[in-house]
Amino acid sequence: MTGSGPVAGATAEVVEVTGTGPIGPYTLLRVAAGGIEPGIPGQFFMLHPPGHVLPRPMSLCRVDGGELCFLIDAIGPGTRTLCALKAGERLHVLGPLGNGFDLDVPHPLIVGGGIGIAPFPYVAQVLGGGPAILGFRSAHHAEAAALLPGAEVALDPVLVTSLLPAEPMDVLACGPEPMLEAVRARAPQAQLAWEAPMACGYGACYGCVVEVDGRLQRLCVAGPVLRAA
Amino acid sequence: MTGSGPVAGATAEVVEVTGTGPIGPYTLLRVAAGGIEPGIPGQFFMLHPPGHVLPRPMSLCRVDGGELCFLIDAIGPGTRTLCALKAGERLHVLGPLGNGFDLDVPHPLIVGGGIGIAPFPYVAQVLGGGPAILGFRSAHHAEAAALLPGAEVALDPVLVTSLLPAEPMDVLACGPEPMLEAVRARAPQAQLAWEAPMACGYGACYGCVVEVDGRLQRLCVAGPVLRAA
Amino acid sequence: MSVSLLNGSGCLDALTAPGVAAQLDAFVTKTITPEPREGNPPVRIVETEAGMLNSIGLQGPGIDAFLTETLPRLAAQHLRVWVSVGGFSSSDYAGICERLEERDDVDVVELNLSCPNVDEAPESAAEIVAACRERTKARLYAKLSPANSDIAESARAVVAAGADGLTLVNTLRGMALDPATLKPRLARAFGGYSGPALKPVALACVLACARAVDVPIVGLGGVQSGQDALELIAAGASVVSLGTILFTDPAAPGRIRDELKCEATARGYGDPLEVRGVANG
Amino acid sequence: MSVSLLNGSGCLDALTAPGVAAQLDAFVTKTITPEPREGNPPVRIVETEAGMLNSIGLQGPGIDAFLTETLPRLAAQHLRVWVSVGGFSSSDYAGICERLEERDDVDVVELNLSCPNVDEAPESAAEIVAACRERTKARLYAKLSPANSDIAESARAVVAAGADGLTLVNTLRGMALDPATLKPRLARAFGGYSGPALKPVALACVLACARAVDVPIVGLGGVQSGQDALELIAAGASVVSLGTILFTDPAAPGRIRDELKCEATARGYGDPLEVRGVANG
Ligand SMILES: Cc1cc2nc3c(=O)[nH]c(=O)nc-3n(C[C@H](O)[C@H](O)[C@H](O)COP(=O)(O)OP(=O)(O)OC[C@H]3O[C@@H](n4cnc5c(N)ncnc54)[C@H](O)[C@@H]3O)c2cc1C
Ligand SMILES: Cc1cc2nc3c(=O)[nH]c(=O)nc-3n(C[C@H](O)[C@H](O)[C@H](O)COP(=O)(O)OP(=O)(O)OC[C@H]3O[C@@H](n4cnc5c(N)ncnc54)[C@H](O)[C@@H]3O)c2cc1C
Ligand SMILES: Cc1cc2nc3c(=O)[nH]c(=O)nc-3n(C[C@H](O)[C@H](O)[C@H](O)COP(=O)(O)O)c2cc1C
Ligand SMILES: Cc1cc2nc3c(=O)[nH]c(=O)nc-3n(C[C@H](O)[C@H](O)[C@H](O)COP(=O)(O)O)c2cc1C
Ligand code: FES
Ligand code: FES
Repeated sequence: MTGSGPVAGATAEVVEVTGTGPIGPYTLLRVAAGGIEPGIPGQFFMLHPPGHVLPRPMSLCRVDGGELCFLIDAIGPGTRTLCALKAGERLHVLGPLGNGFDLDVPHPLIVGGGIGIAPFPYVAQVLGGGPAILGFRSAHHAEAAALLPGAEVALDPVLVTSLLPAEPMDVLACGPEPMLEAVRARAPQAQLAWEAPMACGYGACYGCVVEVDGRLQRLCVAGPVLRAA
Repeated sequence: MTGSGPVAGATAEVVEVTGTGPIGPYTLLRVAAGGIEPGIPGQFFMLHPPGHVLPRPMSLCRVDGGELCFLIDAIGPGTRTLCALKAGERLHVLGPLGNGFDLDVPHPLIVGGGIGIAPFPYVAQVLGGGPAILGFRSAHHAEAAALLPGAEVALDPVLVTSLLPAEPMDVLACGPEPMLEAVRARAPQAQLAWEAPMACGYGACYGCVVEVDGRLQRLCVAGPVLRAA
Repeated sequence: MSVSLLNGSGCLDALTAPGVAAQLDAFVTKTITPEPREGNPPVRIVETEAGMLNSIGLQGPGIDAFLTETLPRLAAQHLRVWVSVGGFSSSDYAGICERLEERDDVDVVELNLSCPNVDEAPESAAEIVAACRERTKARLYAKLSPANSDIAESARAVVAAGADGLTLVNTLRGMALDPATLKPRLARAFGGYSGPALKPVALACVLACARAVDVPIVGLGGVQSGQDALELIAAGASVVSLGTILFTDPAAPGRIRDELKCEATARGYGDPLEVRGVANG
Repeated sequence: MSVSLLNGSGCLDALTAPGVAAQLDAFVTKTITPEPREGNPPVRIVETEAGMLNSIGLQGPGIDAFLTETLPRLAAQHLRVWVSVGGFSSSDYAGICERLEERDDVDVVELNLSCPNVDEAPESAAEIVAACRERTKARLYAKLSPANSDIAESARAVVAAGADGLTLVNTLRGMALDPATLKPRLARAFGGYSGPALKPVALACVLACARAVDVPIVGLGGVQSGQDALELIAAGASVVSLGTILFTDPAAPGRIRDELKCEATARGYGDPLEVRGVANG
């Protein structure tokens, strides 16, 4: 769970923006990496939707020969602008930021819910595979599981936590807050990737605070990956 | 010099936006007329550059089978946005507005300076030709004279007023303020098309006032075409 | 009775654009002053990134010509008329109120207590309201400026002084420079800042005042869509006014009335007015 | 000496982003209060059309921990430090000023007289400045709110009370609603409105104050480019601060310093500072 370094920004060119075909309602935004380091899985980047005042935090989803790929759920104005980018357009990218997953663990188990799948293709790239459990709201959403071949998939109302194995594993989890809370209750050693609205992503604004150890701390500096207990 | 009617707006589709080729530094924006009336030459339309707060006043330059054409000089953010529109994009068009030229005159003579040529191709369409004198800053700008075949052209430092014939004519003039003042001095019966920054174009904002008969009057309602004396 | 849509004072002339005024539930006049005014010299308007600046400076015919010429013509258009009143002292305001008192063709008197383009009256907003209240039984709305460190306190003061309603908000003071010369673009340098940029400020003022006083609130500031109008209602307005949007879209009143209805229905409300105050609490 | 570039208070943490702070001519701390503060509950930030709202609520360590922990670490980074001071009464402000008086590693004390996210001190800005002036010989800058019906008058009052400079402007109060639920997006409903939408307001405040008083002015509000910075200087600022832009572009100080130089040169000025006051007159 390390990774903090100097705050590095770059303007990157969009290589391709895929439609909703094989990955459910999500969009894969692929940008030319240029000199941008991919960082540690679980770290994030601030992507600036052109015309917006603030950038948006996004996990790095996958690294493909010179490209950084982001999996985006278009839920509001900023993500809609990002998903509407066209090949050849440019956007400002800041990162990698924050603290990623500690992958130096004996029995890694990926647990993702919905768009929480985003950081795991890159995790799997670095780990060279490994078991994964993914939960989705619908079969349409579950198409995104194609990004993580071999993953076990739970569809609502089945919860991912009901698929957690009995033996203790080193859970790496990302997903909606109720899922992370449920995982935390089951696996106190889990590493959980949280979300919070962020303005800067590098500790400047104090906008992204969450309660950690009884104090309001900046998630972008203390996280986004935190130990469950 | 009539034309006021109900304030009619419509969303129109861009047919084509020509480059700077044969018309100097200007751009010809062609939009599908749909149900929009072309109005009387010298009347104007408010074109709304997408993303801007206010529309911009533009003379109708030419009517080509189902298309309204505007000749635009990209001098600031609004005109730049209009000139950057692409075929198929849509913009809001309001008009025709204001009072145009009274073309029911015995000896019409068109006098235009720079982008002040804009209303005259439509004037010539309605008149079926007629003499014209145009002044331009440079040979490059003067390429726009192609829009008014047969026009006599003066290049800086020659002034259009120096080409005015000795016999009295019914001058219809549009151009920069110093040119209009010079024309006014020479031809008290001239009809002059003035400019002023406008927010609404239909009398709502009182932003476009100019001094007419010693009082500040709204150019969009009292003009833009005014008698010289 | 549903949400009424008006125009912001100074953003529509019903006499030159009767078709636009006819879409409104009531027409608000440009601010009327005791004497005729030429207003400020041009340039009077300039666009900014998400708004515009105006420095019209209350150009108008003065109360005499307004009563003899303008008001009868408005009445002939069968418009409900709100008269916006301005001045340079509380007796200016009160004097106009007294003149309007004789008329039964005036629905509401809106006191413009906050024009950023003219020197302000030296009295406080509440003093002006109190002076007017003494001279008229008409419904009095106080139009407040958002350039106020505690607008809720001002709202309490004007209501205590007799205001029957509030109009929130007028423009903020702003300036724009010519990018090349770095000189002010407006002849008078300063102008009133309106349009989309004002919306978050208007929403905050409406909610703060709705919590502080129990009178009807006319919400305005940056409304461009039915969604924007609905948000002002959720913050506490029961009437919505359209200003800058009328300049790009004179069909806005009809469009926004339709959108407002759709937005309310989409959220399960029978009428937009049911949304009133939803943001509070 | 050319134009100095600073950060707006609360828009940068030099300890987590030393590389950003190193681009600045001086670093302005987040506002320090007498006691440690947790700040407001999240959600604390939301984007609007041409700006953002924040309701951080002065989260910070309090003056004791600031002096023992933060300030020495800032000094180790060789930063010139401006300390922003806040409180809930003039004695809060004056008490912090007195504590800072002992330190020679503080360049300027900036009095935040205008945070829209906490209850205000009941005293006027000038009373607070006067109380601080009694307790410190440090350079005192008064940071004023644009939510003021006559900012030039406030400027005169704080300068008369002993302020050595002005910082213009702090945020306006704004609100944003969730489009679906119509509830406030910020946990505390109201937030400080910053970013491009604030620029015309900041320009007007700087020009109005530059005409009223003869002290250095730090201009801030919506600066995104060298052009924006140059406009604030033309209006009367001699120092420019960067706030919201730092969130999208942490390289902004270097970029804007370069752009500022180019923009000035393109207009025939040897140095951006020569532009100071060009908009006035
Ligand atoms: C470290 C980190 C990594 C992330 N990685 C991804 C990713 O890989 N793919 C992806 O699609 N999304 C990711 N997100 C979430 C993404 O940043 C938000 O969905 C986005 O900022 C929303 O912006 P918007 O303008 O589209 O919607 P907004 O209008 O900002 O928000 C729409 C709704 O979502 C809520 N919301 C906004 N931002 C957040 C947030 N950060 N957390 C929780 N709720 C929020 C708002 O309150 C609102 O109700 C990540 C967030 C963080 C903090
Ligand atoms: C009735 C009428 C008809 C017009 N017809 C045409 C036309 O056919 N083709 C064309 O190219 N232009 C025409 N114009 C001028 C055009 O409206 C302006 O050039 C345009 O509004 C500028 O907008 P902008 O955002 O590009 O520049 P801005 O940033 O608004 O302005 C750039 C510079 O031009 C000045 N300016 C802006 N608007 C005007 C104006 N209306 N009059 C004088 N100076 C102004 C500004 O003060 C500034 O110095 C017409 C204007 C009027 C009033
Ligand atoms: C051109 C113009 C003129 C205005 N004139 C007046 C006026 O005379 N009296 C008044 O009370 N408000 C006046 N206003 C303020 C508007 O009524 C309204 O309060 C403000 O524009 C905010 O609304 P908006 O953002 O929808 O434009 C004027 C606004 C504009 C843009
Ligand atoms: C997240 C955030 C936190 C802020 N905190 C403070 C603060 O603690 N003290 C202060 O004086 N101003 C604070 N401000 C105001 C800024 O210093 C600045 O005055 C304002 O944002 C306008 O500048 P901008 O438009 O460039 O952001 C804060 C602004 C933001 C966006
Ligand atoms: S997002 Fe700004 S401090 Fe975390
Ligand atoms: S442009 Fe609005 S009144 Fe003429």
